[in-house]
Amino acid sequence: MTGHFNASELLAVIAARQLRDDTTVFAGVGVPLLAAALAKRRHAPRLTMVIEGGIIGPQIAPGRLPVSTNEMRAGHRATMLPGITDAFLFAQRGFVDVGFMGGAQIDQYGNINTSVLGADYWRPKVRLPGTGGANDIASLCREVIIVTAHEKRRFVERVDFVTSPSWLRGDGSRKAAGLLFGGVSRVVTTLGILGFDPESKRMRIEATHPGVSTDALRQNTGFPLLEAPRIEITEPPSDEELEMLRALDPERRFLG
Amino acid sequence: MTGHFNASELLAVIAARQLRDDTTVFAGVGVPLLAAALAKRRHAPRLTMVIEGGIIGPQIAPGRLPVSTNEMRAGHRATMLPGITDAFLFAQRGFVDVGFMGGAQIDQYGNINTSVLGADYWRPKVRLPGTGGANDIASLCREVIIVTAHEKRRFVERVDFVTSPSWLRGDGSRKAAGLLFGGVSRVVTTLGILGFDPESKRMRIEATHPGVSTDALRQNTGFPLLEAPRIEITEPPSDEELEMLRALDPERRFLG
Amino acid sequence: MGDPRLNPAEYDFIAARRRTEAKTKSAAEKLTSLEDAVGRVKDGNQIGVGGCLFSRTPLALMREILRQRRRGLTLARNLTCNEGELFMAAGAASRVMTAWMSIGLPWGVSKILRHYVETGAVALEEWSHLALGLRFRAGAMGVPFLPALTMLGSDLVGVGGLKTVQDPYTGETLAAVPALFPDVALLHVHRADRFGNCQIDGYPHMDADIARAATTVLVSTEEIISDEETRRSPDRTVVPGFVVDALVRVPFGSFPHECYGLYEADYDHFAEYCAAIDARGPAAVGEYLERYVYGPPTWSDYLDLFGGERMALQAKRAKELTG
Amino acid sequence: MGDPRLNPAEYDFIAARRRTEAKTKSAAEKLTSLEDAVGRVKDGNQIGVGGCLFSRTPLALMREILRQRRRGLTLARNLTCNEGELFMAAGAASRVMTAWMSIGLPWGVSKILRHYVETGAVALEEWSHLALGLRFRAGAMGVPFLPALTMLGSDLVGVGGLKTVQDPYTGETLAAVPALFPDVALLHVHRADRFGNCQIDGYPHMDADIARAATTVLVSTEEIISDEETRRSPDRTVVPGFVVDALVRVPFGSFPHECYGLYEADYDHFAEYCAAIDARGPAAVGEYLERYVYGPPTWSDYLDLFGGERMALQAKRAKELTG
Repeated sequence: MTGHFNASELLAVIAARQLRDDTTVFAGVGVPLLAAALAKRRHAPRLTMVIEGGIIGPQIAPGRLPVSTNEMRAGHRATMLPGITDAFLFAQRGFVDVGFMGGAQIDQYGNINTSVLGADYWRPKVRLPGTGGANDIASLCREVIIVTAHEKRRFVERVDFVTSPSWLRGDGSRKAAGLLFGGVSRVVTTLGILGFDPESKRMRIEATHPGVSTDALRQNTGFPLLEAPRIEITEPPSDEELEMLRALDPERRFLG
Repeated sequence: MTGHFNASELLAVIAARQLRDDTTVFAGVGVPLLAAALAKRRHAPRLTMVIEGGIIGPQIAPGRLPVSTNEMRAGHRATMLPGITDAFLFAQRGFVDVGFMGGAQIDQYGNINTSVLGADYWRPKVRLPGTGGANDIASLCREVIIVTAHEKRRFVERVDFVTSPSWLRGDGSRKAAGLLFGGVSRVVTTLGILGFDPESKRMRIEATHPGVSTDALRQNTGFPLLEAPRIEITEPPSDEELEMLRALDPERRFLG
Repeated sequence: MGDPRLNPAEYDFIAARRRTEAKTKSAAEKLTSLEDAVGRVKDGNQIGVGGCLFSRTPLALMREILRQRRRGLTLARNLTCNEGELFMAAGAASRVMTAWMSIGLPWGVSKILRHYVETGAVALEEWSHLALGLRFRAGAMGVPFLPALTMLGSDLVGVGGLKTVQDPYTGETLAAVPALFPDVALLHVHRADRFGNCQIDGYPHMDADIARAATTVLVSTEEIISDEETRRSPDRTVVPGFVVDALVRVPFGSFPHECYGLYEADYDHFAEYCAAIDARGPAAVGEYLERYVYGPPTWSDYLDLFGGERMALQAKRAKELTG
Repeated sequence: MGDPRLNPAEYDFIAARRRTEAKTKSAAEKLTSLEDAVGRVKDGNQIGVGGCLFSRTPLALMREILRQRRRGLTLARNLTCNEGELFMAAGAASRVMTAWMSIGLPWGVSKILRHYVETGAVALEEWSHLALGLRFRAGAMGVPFLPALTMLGSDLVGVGGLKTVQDPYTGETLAAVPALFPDVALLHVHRADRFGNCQIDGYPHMDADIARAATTVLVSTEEIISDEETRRSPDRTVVPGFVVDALVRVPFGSFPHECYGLYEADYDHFAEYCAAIDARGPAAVGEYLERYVYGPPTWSDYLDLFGGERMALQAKRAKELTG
């Protein structure tokens, strides 16, 4: 990692690259939305963003980034405002190619916890805000990409509570639970890109960012990581990417 | 029956009287809609009409009566256009007090056939237009009132096909079929008003129009009619009622 | 229960979702010609038809299907008007799924409906109005059925093969209305931008559900608006561009049926059409097809048969009713 | 399955329908005062709250509930913002049904949420965003459940007592999301006529479903329009008058939350509010209640605490974003 960009910028740029043109993406506010907006401006002009506030096709106004999925800023210059329930139903019907989300706690099967820390749901050690639309995005999109800082306390062997299901306990348990579609394909972190072993559905290293060793990834992960047959090294963010990204958030509300 | 009004006018006036103020009515086009419009103008100003085309609160334009439930005339000066499915869902949720409908063939339990004559549905003797919204109105409104000419060929012991269910075969068979609400309360005809025995749910005479004998009713009915404990004689249409009604249909499109 | 006419492919939500997943869901331009748009319709397809009865019927698209001589189609539409008669008489539709078919009360029971159904040439599968609406809605939601309290107890249950479901909470038994995932949806809308974002005035009918339920979505529009105009009123958009496969600009694209606020249905035309059938029977529809469908090469030529004066009058009448 | 917190009365569609049947469904005038409207709310009621997070929150109605010192309420709202904190701190709500609660990302995890839930003073029943939306929609449709493909496999299943249902057609197992029939719905809308026909601009959120699902519906509106105006744009109406029990005109009725196109949320106010909590803990919410809720006798007095200048600025910002 060079000194020309910070962790949030790296995350946003690498995440943006995951999106293809002529697709739809369900994006949460913060870095996921920034990444989607960057992809649309840079290489995917025919990408359509869907936001859980019930918004389709917004054009985020630089300098007025939304802090919630349900405010005027999120729907700025949208092409459709179908309402919250219907926005998710588009995903349930198969119209959303990629779900783009963050996560507080993530386990080796890609399951996410944003609900409670501690063993007793009703009297938790720490009450977190909750799922919002994350559970639905994880359940319903064709493919889910998680975007998150890579910290040992986030990457835990077993989450205290499965808020948003990915591969559950591996071995077909997702499908057995009635989740017939989708699942997490990649986890884009500040250290690299993780994927899942096609059989066991356990997390594996697929790429590292420049200057990051696989050992560094392991040291920052609370469970053993598998390795893909070939581990790539990501291209660092280009000046063009960083310039476009920074123009979207001149107040550095999410880029820090 | 005096010579001052015809059968359609009689039907519309008597039907209109069945509607109370501060209620909602699901009305089909033709005489039911005319009757609802008359009630609203005359004694029920806070009545709300719902039309299956997905229309709430229209004010029918005199001289431009709709011939279908889905055209601009039906929605003239409406207060809401929720769409067809949602209009029926208001009824399913319990928001519609009265369903007002006609019928081709009606049996002693109030079941209606508007689908086929003959024994083989797929190769019928006569193919009729079908249910439209009648089945739903009969299934979902809090109470249903049928408005129809009284002819022996219409009032049959057993309909060839139950398009719109009322009491089915009596004796709780409606509820047993899963129809937990509603049912036909009255049948307003050109000869009188019919109701249903509370126990057997078979049709009975509740009122006759002036100058019509119960025998005349029986002679025009294809099955034995029971009698209510007390049989009323309806008030004939007043000049005021007739005047208001005729003003709604100056072209006499439905009044004949 | 389980009539053979209820085809499992109709409610197979998993296969339907896979088809939608495999589609390109792009914010690209969708504008094309009637010929090209309708080229996506295949023999044997099941077609969900937007609008209702003689309101916002996608007649320009349907006429082009007849001109391309498709066969073995199923038409699914809640209230079926004379467009259904044309498809029966042309031999294009072998099955019609509907709650009601005829033109309207003043014109009586359709003689064409009677002819083709009573002879067994066409299967008419009848569902209640709400049930068919819920079939499209279940499809739009991506689920195989929706619970409801309608159609139960009636003989319609056996026609379509309606099943029931037990509510796992209260134990009550409800109708389980099966989803319908049409191969193709045909819609006619008031306005759309070139990316396929569609807006409708007045009655929404079931167009939004039909579009989401279908695999392929073809839209004709009275007017093309700019991207800017869509973005000024996003709360008016009812079908998003990524759902639409092909878009065609067709002013008066429902005529002689109505388009809310723009033109009223041409009752006189219906009367002439019915008079011809009264006089010459089903053959009159064959003559009508020659004159209005196969004859005029373009939609504009077709409209010329009605004449500008009549269209202007119907436009004036629409303004009076909705202004 | 079957957690005791899932109360059978919530999804009892038969009882809910009987309550709606027993209601007067009139096209009468509905205009009244905040005090009178809110007088219909009883201790222990379950309340469906319109808008979402800090958008179109019915704050004027909710403030009046706090002023009338109701207790033991359940708030059901998809994303719960600081109005939920006020209800917790005032001792008005003992249960919150939601998918997410806090103000928004920049202000971090709600310390008030943490305080009341971690101590067990308030039960937070978490459903997924779509599942809670479908709970309201099932209620609006009058059915006890809706099938869905969400929430399955997660630990949320056990929290709310979600059950499954087998599709009678394909045999697949789906989530059966139970209906929610709130005792009371609270909505804030852009405009309504005096008969209660309501219109909303921009985001529809879930207000239309919540209103139809509830037994009693209380609405505040930015503006009262004429009957004529409703009838000029009937396709903009989302709640019909016969559903509404009481209507109150309250300009800026969501402030400091946003109302699409009319005023933006006051982020600075959120920052001040959070800074006070950071400094003085939950007691700061008690001070806030005194200053903003119990103190100012009318909504107009309440708005004076913000001042006309700030409101004008937020109105200008809204125009810029949506104009």
